[in-house]
Amino acid sequence: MGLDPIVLFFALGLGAGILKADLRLPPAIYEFVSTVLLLSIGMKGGIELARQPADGLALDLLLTLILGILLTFIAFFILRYVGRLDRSNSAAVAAHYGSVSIGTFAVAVAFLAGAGISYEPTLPLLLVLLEIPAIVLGILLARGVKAGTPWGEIAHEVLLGRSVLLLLGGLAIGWAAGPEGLEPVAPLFFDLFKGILAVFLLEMGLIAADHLGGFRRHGLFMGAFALLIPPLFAMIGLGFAALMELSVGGAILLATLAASASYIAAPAAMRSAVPEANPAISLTAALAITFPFNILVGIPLYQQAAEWLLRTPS
Amino acid sequence: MGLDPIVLFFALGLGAGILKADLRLPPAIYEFVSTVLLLSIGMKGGIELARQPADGLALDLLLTLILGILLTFIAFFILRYVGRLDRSNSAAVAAHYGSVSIGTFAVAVAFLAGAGISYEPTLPLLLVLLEIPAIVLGILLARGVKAGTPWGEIAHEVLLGRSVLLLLGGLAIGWAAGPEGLEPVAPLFFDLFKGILAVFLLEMGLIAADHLGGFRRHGLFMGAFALLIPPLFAMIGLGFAALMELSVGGAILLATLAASASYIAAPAAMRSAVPEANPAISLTAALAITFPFNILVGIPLYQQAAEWLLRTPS
Amino acid sequence: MGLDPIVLFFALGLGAGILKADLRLPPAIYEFVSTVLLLSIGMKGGIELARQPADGLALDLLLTLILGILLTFIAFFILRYVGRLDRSNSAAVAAHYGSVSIGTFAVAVAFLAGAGISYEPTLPLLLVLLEIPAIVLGILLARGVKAGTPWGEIAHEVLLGRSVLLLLGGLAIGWAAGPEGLEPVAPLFFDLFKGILAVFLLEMGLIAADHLGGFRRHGLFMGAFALLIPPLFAMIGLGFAALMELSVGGAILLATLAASASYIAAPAAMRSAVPEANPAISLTAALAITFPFNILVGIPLYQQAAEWLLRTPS
Amino acid sequence: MTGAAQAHRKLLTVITESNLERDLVREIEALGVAGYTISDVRGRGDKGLRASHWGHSSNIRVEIVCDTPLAERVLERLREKYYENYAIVMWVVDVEVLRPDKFR
Amino acid sequence: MTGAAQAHRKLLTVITESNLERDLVREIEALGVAGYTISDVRGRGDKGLRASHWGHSSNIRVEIVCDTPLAERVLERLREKYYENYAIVMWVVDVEVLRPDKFR
Amino acid sequence: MTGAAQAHRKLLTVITESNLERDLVREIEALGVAGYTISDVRGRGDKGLRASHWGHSSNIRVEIVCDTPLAERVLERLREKYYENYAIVMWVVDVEVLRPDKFR
Ligand SMILES: Nc1ncnc2c1ncn2[C@@H]1O[C@H](COP(=O)(O)O)[C@@H](O)[C@H]1O
Ligand SMILES: Nc1ncnc2c1ncn2[C@@H]1O[C@H](COP(=O)(O)O)[C@@H](O)[C@H]1O
Ligand SMILES: Nc1ncnc2c1ncn2[C@@H]1O[C@H](COP(=O)(O)O)[C@@H](O)[C@H]1O
Ligand code: NA
Ligand code: NA
Ligand code: NA
Repeated sequence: MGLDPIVLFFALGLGAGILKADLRLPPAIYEFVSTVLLLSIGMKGGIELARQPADGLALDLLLTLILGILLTFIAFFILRYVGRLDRSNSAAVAAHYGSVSIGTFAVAVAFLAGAGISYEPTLPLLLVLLEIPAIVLGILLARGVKAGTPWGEIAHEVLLGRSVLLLLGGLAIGWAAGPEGLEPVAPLFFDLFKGILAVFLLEMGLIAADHLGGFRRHGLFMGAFALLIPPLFAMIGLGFAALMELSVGGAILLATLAASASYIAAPAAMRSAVPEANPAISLTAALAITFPFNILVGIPLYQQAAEWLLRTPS
Repeated sequence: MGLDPIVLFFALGLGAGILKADLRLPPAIYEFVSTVLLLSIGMKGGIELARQPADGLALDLLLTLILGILLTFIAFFILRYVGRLDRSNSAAVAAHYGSVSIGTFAVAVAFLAGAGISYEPTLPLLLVLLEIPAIVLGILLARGVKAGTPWGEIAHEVLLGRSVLLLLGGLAIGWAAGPEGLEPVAPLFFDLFKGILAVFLLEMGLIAADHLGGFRRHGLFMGAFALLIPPLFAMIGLGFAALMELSVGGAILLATLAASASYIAAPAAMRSAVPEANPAISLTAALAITFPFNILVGIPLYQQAAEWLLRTPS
Repeated sequence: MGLDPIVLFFALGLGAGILKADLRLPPAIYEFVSTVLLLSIGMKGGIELARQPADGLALDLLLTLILGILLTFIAFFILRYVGRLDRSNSAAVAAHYGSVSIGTFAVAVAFLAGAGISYEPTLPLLLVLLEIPAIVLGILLARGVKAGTPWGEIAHEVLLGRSVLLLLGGLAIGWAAGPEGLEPVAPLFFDLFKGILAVFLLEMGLIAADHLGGFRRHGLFMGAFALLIPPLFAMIGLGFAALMELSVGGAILLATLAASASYIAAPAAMRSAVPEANPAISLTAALAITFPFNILVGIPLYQQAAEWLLRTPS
Repeated sequence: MTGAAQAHRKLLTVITESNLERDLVREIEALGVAGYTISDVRGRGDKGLRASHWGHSSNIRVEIVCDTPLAERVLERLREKYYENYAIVMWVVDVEVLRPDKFR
Repeated sequence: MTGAAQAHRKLLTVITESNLERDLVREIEALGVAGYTISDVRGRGDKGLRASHWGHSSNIRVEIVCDTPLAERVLERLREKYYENYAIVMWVVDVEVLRPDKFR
Repeated sequence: MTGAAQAHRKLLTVITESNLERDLVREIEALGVAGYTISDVRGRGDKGLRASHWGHSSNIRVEIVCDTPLAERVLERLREKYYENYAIVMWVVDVEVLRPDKFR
């Protein structure tokens, strides 16, 4: 199983953006498309949860929290002591890489559907959980635990951010309505999923092109960082998947989540809580390098690693 | 048959809005979604009309006009003499409650589809007709029949408003093209209907949350009004349905229409023709109380009443 | 085979626009809808190209170029010497009529699908090619070959315009992914095609109504021009289709392309390269007269002509 | 700025409910305003927050460059027609324009 | 313009990152600003081009009509809070307003 | 306003066809403009109503804060390049700015 044809839409957007072609998708379309994707991912998980209650969920959630904290710390120390970025920028970039990218997750979900591989219904829940600790830790690493940090506001922003809310909302709806209840909305949320993801990736390609060449300083180091962290973090993610005894599909998704870098929730939170960090550094790394790497090269790679790792013992 | 799972999307929007979460759907999406819903409702009616021509239509239309006028008068007198609102505000609110809500109608249509109950193809036509007299009467009640009322403009606004036009346009297209003619557009207009309605309800939930707590004065009275008028008007609607000899499905829809309050056509018309009325009062009542009441509690209730009422004789 | 019911949506938009009804579709919707249509047309062509490689493609492309140049010259001379328009306006209008309308092409594609007529997969490629020479020639006719023409910019604008890019991108994706590869995105790009085209036509009707009555001078001549050029150019297109030995379906599409006038790429290019031309003249002719003529009357006409012409020999 | 063709005019800015757009445009055109620019805005004032994504409860900004007498007539008319019942705010700035004939 | 009810005020215009909207509004309301108008814009400045279609990297314009002391307090506060780390630009114009009581 | 770091500049506002955006930005940047703000607007002028939802027939507003000589150069250049064939209107206002070095 090679590349999913859906990434061709990303390539088209990227090419159009690089050539400075007159191709823009209005923000309204981006919001519509991402709303449908988030609800759809959440609902799929919720339907599965309604079918088969999750055992040992509490342990998985705990391990996911630990995974998020661990990844953020590793990223921070590499950035600060290998890359010699200043404290704020190290913390901000670490928050991006400790957190996750929903677009990358959606591509991995589509990839698994194409390959006929199933996964645990709890993954969307882990996705939500993995978004949070990195952001909180990033702020702590940048500012220290000092007075005056508007934690209330930050909690509000993180927990009630658009993506957390739509994912959890979708989960709840899927769980409450069950598969038959959601059949009437399936044409929009499930049948169109890949088509809508294609439009999303076209848009992502255009945006990634905007951010190419966004590094002024630290260019070489950041380029290497954005390319090497994903496989490294994917391996750590696979380790945690083995601890949680996930299926191959679940392990691929957890590895992809670990490998991915946030470009929506984390940038917004860092901009307001760590304003002295330069947003161009983290966005360029996450959007223009790590995201394409993961969807073009990473996901098939993580699949192979997951199959090798999880099938060896048997 | 309980709640349609589609109202869960309304609940999600409402919750997100109340928590002031960062979830907005851009106006462009609202317009797209409502355009598709209106055309779809109209086209469904038109297709049915093409199949089975409506007998006794003239009488039904006349009764519908009378229903609209009656409801507006009842609302006006309750507001003016029980609620002691001033003349303008009584007239403006009465226009909202004498008129109808297309969103509520769409939920009822989805509800009937889920329950496998059919209805007369003329209902979309009655919906259009029911939108109009309340608005005209509301203006008359507020201003009296005096010189200087720009009736031409008001007629233009009411008759060529977005919803009337799309409903009638959909009806005409459905009637002219028939079921086979519209088969190629069915994937968008019919298969996606419920999914698109779900997005619409998500948005409506967000908007309703914006309007919660919109009463400054008259809060208690208006709250009671917005909760008690729907069942009362639904019963009157059922009476008219019996006069028209509608089926159970048709009766449920007519009751729902009577019970619903306009939050698109009426506010726009009242704002320009009765500017001294406070738009916050009517919008809060219609959007934040009556709309949720109808879709969460009302429709199943009206179904039971309709079944009881119309099956008793047999 | 008569009118496709889909043109009823155009009629609805046109009627609403003429009555100045309160019906607008936001620009974001227009962009989404046209993006999906362009990608879809391109992808359909690409899938067919992957199935059956095109023989004699080079010759077809050459003939298409010649067709574009020929049509532009004919239009220019009629405008300049029959209509007595000045040089700039003649050149600008000629560029519109030598180029093509993707909306018209989409309606013809839907028409053929409805009638069960197939066509060569190269047609989307010819469409792209036919967009270009007219624009370049229009600029040359207006300005002469003088120094200072920003050819680089113009080439960029024409070759990397939205529609060329999305069509070619769709072709490439369809060709690379093949029919199975694109199956997961078929619900959006293929099943919804006609529904989305209906929304597009509704919007086009509204826009056409805006442009009715846009001629101040040259009204009579331009009206006749906009009505008579399409059948004339369609016949020339059929002649070229016979030279290329296209099937009946391909011939209908090529005739439709020849008959159609650009209202997206050409206006933008002319506005920046031939600013002294009055954009109202060409837009009114192309949008308010030629476009409706082609979709309401022209396409069925060209079908009859194509069948008569291409079946006679056998 | 002292370019030859420059002259002084008033820039009148009106912020009001977007559902008034059609009516207000008719009104100012009747008063003789030949040019204006409109944009979509949101805001807060005496009538509370007006920032909903719901079309008819947000604001527009109308800008009119014209001479002083016309600006005064427009101010006066809008005040008398809309001040009582609508959310509306207006202010006036001195501007220099290039082609004074365009802005009577 | 010399209408009886007219008075002079300041129009303070702020162009800044759109993700600051919530924070900035809270800030100016705390300083006593009762009315303001916001619109979505794009632009270029010291911090480079800010015109992406991506929500959080484009700009807003905030306009506040108020009296001189309040304008100065707002200017001062925004300068001290945002100048160092954010893309922000501000300017002030003299305006005439009709109902001075609306703009303290 | 008499804050220490304040200075006088010009605010040049240009309303023109939105399809000119790319070209006009290139033009003003070539003249030395380092900062500007753009927004989407609609309107009416000599060239008729420009308010279509159709992308290329509506307007943009370009605002540039700069010193007087630069404002005059920009005015001059835009006048000479666009006045004849395009829908365009420009006006200039005096503004006070905080950090004069940002607006040369
Ligand atoms: N002081 C002010 N400065 C700028 N804009 C204002 C001001 N006051 C009100 N506005 C705008 O004018 C609209 C109507 O104001 P009001 O009639 O006071 O509710 C508000 O929604 C704001 O957009
Ligand atoms: N000279 C200027 N004139 C008008 N707008 C400006 C100017 N400089 C900056 N801006 C706007 O203010 C934003 C922030 O500026 P800056 O902090 O310089 O990056 C820019 O993105 C522009 O929208
Ligand atoms: N007097 C005016 N006041 C404000 N805006 C104007 C004025 N005249 C023209 N405009 C704007 O400038 C655009 C071009 O004007 P024109 O070149 O006169 O057609 C119009 O579409 C309006 O948006
Ligand atoms: Na990660
Ligand atoms: Na009602
Ligand atoms: Na042509």
